[in-house]
Amino acid sequence: MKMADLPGSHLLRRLPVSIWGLVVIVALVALFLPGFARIGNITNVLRVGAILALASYGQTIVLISGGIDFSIGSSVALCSVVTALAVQQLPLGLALTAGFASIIGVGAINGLLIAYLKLSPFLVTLGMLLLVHGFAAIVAGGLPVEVPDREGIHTLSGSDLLGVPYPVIIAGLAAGALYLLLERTTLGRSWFLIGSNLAAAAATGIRLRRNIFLAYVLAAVFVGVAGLILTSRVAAGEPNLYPTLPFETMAACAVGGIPLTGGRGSALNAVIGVIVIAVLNNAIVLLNFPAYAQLSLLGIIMVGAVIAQGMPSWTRPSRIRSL
Amino acid sequence: MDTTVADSVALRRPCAVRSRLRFGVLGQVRYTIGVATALIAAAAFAATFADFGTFENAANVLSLFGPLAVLSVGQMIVVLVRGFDLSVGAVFALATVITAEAMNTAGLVGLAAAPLVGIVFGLLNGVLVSYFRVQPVIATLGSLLLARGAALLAAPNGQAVILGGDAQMVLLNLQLANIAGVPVTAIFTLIVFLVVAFVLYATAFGRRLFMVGGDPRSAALVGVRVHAVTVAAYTLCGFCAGLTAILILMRTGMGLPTEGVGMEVQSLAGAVIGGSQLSGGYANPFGVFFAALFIQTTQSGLNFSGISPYAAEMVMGCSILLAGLLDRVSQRIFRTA
Amino acid sequence: MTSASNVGPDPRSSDAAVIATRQPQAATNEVLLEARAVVKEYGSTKALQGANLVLRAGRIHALMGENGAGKSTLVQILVGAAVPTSGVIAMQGRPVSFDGVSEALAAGVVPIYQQSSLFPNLTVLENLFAFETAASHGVAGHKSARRRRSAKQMLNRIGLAVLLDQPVASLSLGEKQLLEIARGLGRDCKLLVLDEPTAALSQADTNRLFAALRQLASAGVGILYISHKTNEIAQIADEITVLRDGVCVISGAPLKSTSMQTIVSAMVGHAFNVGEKNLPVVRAPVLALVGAALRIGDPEVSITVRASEILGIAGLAGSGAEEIGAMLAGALACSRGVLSVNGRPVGRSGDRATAVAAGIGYVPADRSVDGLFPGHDALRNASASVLDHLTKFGLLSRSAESIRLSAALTNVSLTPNQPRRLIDEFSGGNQQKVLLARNLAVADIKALVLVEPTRGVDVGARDIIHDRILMAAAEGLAVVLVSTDLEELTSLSHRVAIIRDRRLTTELPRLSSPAAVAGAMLGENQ
Amino acid sequence: MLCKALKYAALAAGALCLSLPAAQAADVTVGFSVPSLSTAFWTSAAYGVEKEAEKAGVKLVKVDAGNDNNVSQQIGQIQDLMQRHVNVLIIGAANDDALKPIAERAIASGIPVIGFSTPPNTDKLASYIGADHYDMGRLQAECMGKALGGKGKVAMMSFITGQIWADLRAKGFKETLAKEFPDIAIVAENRLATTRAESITVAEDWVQRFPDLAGIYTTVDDMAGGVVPALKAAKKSVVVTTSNLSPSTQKMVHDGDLPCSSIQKIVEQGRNALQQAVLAARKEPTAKAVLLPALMVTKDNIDTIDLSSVSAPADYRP
Repeated sequence: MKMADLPGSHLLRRLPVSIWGLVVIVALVALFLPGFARIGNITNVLRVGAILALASYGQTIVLISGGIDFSIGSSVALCSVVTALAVQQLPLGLALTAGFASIIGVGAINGLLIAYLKLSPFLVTLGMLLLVHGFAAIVAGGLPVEVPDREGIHTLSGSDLLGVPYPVIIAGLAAGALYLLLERTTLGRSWFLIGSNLAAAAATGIRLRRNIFLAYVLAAVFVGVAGLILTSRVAAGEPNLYPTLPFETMAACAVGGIPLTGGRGSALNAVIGVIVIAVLNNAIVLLNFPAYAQLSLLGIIMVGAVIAQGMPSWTRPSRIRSL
Repeated sequence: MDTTVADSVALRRPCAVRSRLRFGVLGQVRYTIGVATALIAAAAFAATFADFGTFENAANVLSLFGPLAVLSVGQMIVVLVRGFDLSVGAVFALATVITAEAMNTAGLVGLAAAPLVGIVFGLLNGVLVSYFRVQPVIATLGSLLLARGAALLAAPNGQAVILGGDAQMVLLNLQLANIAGVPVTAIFTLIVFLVVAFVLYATAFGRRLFMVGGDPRSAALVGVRVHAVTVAAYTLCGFCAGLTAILILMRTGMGLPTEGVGMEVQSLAGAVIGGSQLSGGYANPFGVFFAALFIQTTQSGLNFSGISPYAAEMVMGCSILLAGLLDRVSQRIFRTA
Repeated sequence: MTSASNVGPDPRSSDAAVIATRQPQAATNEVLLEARAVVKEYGSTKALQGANLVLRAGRIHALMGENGAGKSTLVQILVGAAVPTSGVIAMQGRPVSFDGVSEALAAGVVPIYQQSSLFPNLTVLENLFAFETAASHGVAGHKSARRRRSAKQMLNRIGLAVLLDQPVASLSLGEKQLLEIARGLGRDCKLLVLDEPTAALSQADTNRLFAALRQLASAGVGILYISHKTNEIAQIADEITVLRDGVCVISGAPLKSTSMQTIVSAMVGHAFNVGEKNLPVVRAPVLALVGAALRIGDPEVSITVRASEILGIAGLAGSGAEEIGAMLAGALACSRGVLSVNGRPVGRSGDRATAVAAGIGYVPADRSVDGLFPGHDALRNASASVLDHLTKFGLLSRSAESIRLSAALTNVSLTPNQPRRLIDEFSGGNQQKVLLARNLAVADIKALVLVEPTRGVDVGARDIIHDRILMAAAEGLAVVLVSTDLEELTSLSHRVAIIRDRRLTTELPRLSSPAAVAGAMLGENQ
Repeated sequence: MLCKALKYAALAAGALCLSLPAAQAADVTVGFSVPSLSTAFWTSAAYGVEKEAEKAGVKLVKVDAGNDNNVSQQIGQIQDLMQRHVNVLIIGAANDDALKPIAERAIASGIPVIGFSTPPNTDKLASYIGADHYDMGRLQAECMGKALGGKGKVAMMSFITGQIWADLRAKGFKETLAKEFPDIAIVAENRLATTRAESITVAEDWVQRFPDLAGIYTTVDDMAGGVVPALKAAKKSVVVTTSNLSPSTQKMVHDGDLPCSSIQKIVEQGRNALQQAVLAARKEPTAKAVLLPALMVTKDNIDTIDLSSVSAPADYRP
């Protein structure tokens, strides 16, 4: 069984060389930074990272199929508002499903406009970002819409199993699900082909419209889980719940080595990208940098990682030699 | 069988007038959307609110739409060369902070800091996108975060930097001043648009922007320095963000590090409603001028009605989706020759 | 795109005078440009290994070679689009190194590219003066009357009747190539470099081009003419250079004393016989397209193809031949007409998914546009159409994919046979084989439509593809071959359908000569 | 191209002034501009103003700048309200210095301005209604001191910068702690977090960085609403003090999760603001300043407070 035939091998082969550079940096931070390796800190980093990871899985699906999604920040906020309003009449379980359904609804609308009306994913999701946020803010209205604590809303995000917080477990399982979806289903494989060359995918008989629509809906499923965890963490309906989420997921995917032009990427890329960003953010807090520096540093890391990935491709002409 | 050149022309019938009509007029329809939406919005609000339809309110809207308009025309230039700039909001916030500090120390001449900050970030974006081949989303997202962090760091422990006495007076008078009823800020905005229109349509550099936007490979093959043109486009967009900082300073009288949140999305809406096509190659400053006017008219109209600002945000979202639809339709018109 | 405001005459734009009044810059036969021992390496691959070329004023020099032989690399070096790793380029005796296209232009070297280097969003006029705009600074007065007049002359010269203010997006493929040529010819130049200029031209346009080229040569301009079409080279060129694997196997031999056979075998490196192939026996009809019209108002076309039959479809660019091929493959929705396989109509027209389900394979015209998946390995490129059959318990099984598709790839003799290598790293010929393997891997395939299967493919791969097409037909597939390579068409097809202005005009029997097909394609006596 | 542009401009300007200037409305129209209606404080304030407007039979137009950072947006909105010829303006400034020019311009054009809680930084206001924010900070310090028994480490979430009321409250808290409880040390101060989600993240980080953290000061009860459940879930016993009393905060005080909350009668302030606005609109004398005292609310005295004057009911939508 040559190295090339190991199940995960093609995934490892496809990781750009710069990833290992980043993993080394993270390892150094883990060893030398005081207070980093403490169990409490690690779980905290993972808990915040888990939410970003789940949302990044959704962004990964959309990016691989050649699209982009700016609307996830607003859809998680809508989920929290819908849940908070629904819980006043319905039991918590049903309210959370209503919240989850609202995210799937946003994903479906994105899918419809992009797949069937063939509009540009960039414009559709930017438009939806504003539309959904405005709608959530109007519906939420003034007083923060509380989710009463008696319902045990906090269990989803707060409590843990044998010390490992639920969100981290969910993010781990979701990573496996994403791997299966991308690598072991015809739908997942069609996303790679569509993202790589849309016209060629059409010529091979792949059902373009249906598959692109499903890409946005299934991406919304992962974002939905992230939305539920966020809602349980905040236990209230907040129109401005996590406005920078879309940008952070794009940063995570970029640092993880997923090209924004589509056609390539995997669950592993997303996970690595999220871990790197979560750890470096935490390092900033532990090093007591002013919180503002976190913004600038994140920007520099992201662009640096993408440039590093760009490096090897300079030598290998990626353009198809059709002459 | 060596047919001479002259008689071969007779064989081939000249193109019908129909196709001239198709491309003469239809080619321009995308640019009139901005004007149409502005007129519709103005008429609708004027009908519902008596005070909206006055000349005085027209001046009010004109005095307010400047920042969005200047940002949108900057965004249009970058969209023309197949890119876009997410950092314009954060860059002009940083520019207001640095300019406020510069003016407090060096007086009015400090105003020059605003365009400088814009140009620096424009250059950074341009170099990242062209020479380092970083996708525009990531490059400008990176500089968005960088600029936002820098703005908060530059302002003493994140506080707003208040303009000193005389500097503020000068800017404040400019903000209120108007020539024959037209606010100075609107004239400043119109001048920016006329300069951009001149650069785009009357200079070789402007033509090269269209060439790089139309087909970068062809541009390279005919000898255009594509990288240099791309860097220049992003620098111009940064410059516009710097100019916007001046307009905001005139309005708020202070450098506020947290200003401009969400302005990058609005400026993109302005560019797209103004007829720009995300796949590059198309731009018309006057379409964008009226698209920005449409957005401001809508916001002012909704402020008149007192319903929540989020309704304006939803209208903005709808107009971006609408622009996306028109972008698709006009692409289809062009393809069927 | 609105044309620019009228800002007065442009002082600086070079005046493209009418060709006839140009004075010869160099005495005929004087060496214009010489390339000595030019080497060019891209990373590990050596594109050029010591090529040399001598171009003289007033002479038309042909450059031929298979794909990947280094032709376009040499051209890019000559026109300043690339810098050689080593070797010397001398212009009228003086060594030069062009840093960029504008320097080559200034030195009088004018390129006319095959992939059109035009701007769809700009007007015809703006495209005609793209070179000037790229180089000039300050105010570009291209609205000036003088420019419009010289632009009209450029268009008349090549007989292209389009409006100056019409966006190029609205031109047809042929008109775009003519505009490209008009722009090149309009330049004041010492050396003109044409890269496959007639790929999309009608015979009439080609004749007009040749007339203009002869006129330029007689005026002392040197011409380098690159083409795949051996019949054109024989008609226009004075001398020929053949490149193989980056080395000049024939350099500057006069065409009069060199036979086609020696040229082709020099290109291929072994004897090449255009023998006649034995074709399988034709059986019951399989694929039928009845009363089909692409757009409302187009004439109706009906075609039926039998099992084991190879139907050739010939037509000039823009005649509708490629569209009819696409309709037969179910890739293009037709406004009227029904496509059926073994009598059963295929569902929604234009939806390849139903066509693949019905068993119709399709190798599209341009592999880099709608054929290949860059960034993925050959295996994934080949398995694209059969994914649904590679699942175990609902999950895509990687082992099933590699077993079945590796067999398919060896079947089309992919060289080197490494299915895991990225498709980008394979030559054009091998990429075309992967596309063929993708279709042949479909279990119950009944028909196969190929459009220009061997365009830009080296002669070796071309033979293998032809053999595989014959084997597929022998196995009972109904094959449709749309091609402008007349030798391929005549030697492989049972019958050749001629398409002109979207109408099925005539049908030529087996083994008609390429010349007969060419004449039929052109229609009247031309 | 240039001639085409001028044609566009003339066309649009003409359309804008289609109808004739409207007749002066007979009754009083009150313009109410706030930084953000999605916070508990401004919602309760809006509730007070709205209820009083209904009682006084005046027309009320509310505008909301979207969030506390949108200073230029709020200035634009006030300019629009001036065009709408409101008779009086009640302004809660997103940033007091930034709003000074526009407020003075409104006053100069004959529209009196009432400052509400965070007034524009000008002395030409017709009236100022607010609470003693320094005192509210002092009360939080006393409550924290008692709850911690006079010693321990405390961290402060003192809201974003540029908000006078937040700075005053923080100053009151710091100075009282220094004076009355010198052994309590302030180990960290955050000037970025404002919403519930942000304050949870900050609280979780602090609990990691300072394992022995004893108390957290939160400027408004939105923050406490996020921090208290998060700390409970993380099984950390940290004393949290806050100000204002939205419905959820009332419950937390009842359940003993919050030892106390220094509050101001927001709805009451809203009513006073509207009353002063009507007086100013009718050019009658107005009170220069109406300062409502801060109150300390603890588990035992919560039932005696008239809650209707403190916070809007849960289902109220501005």
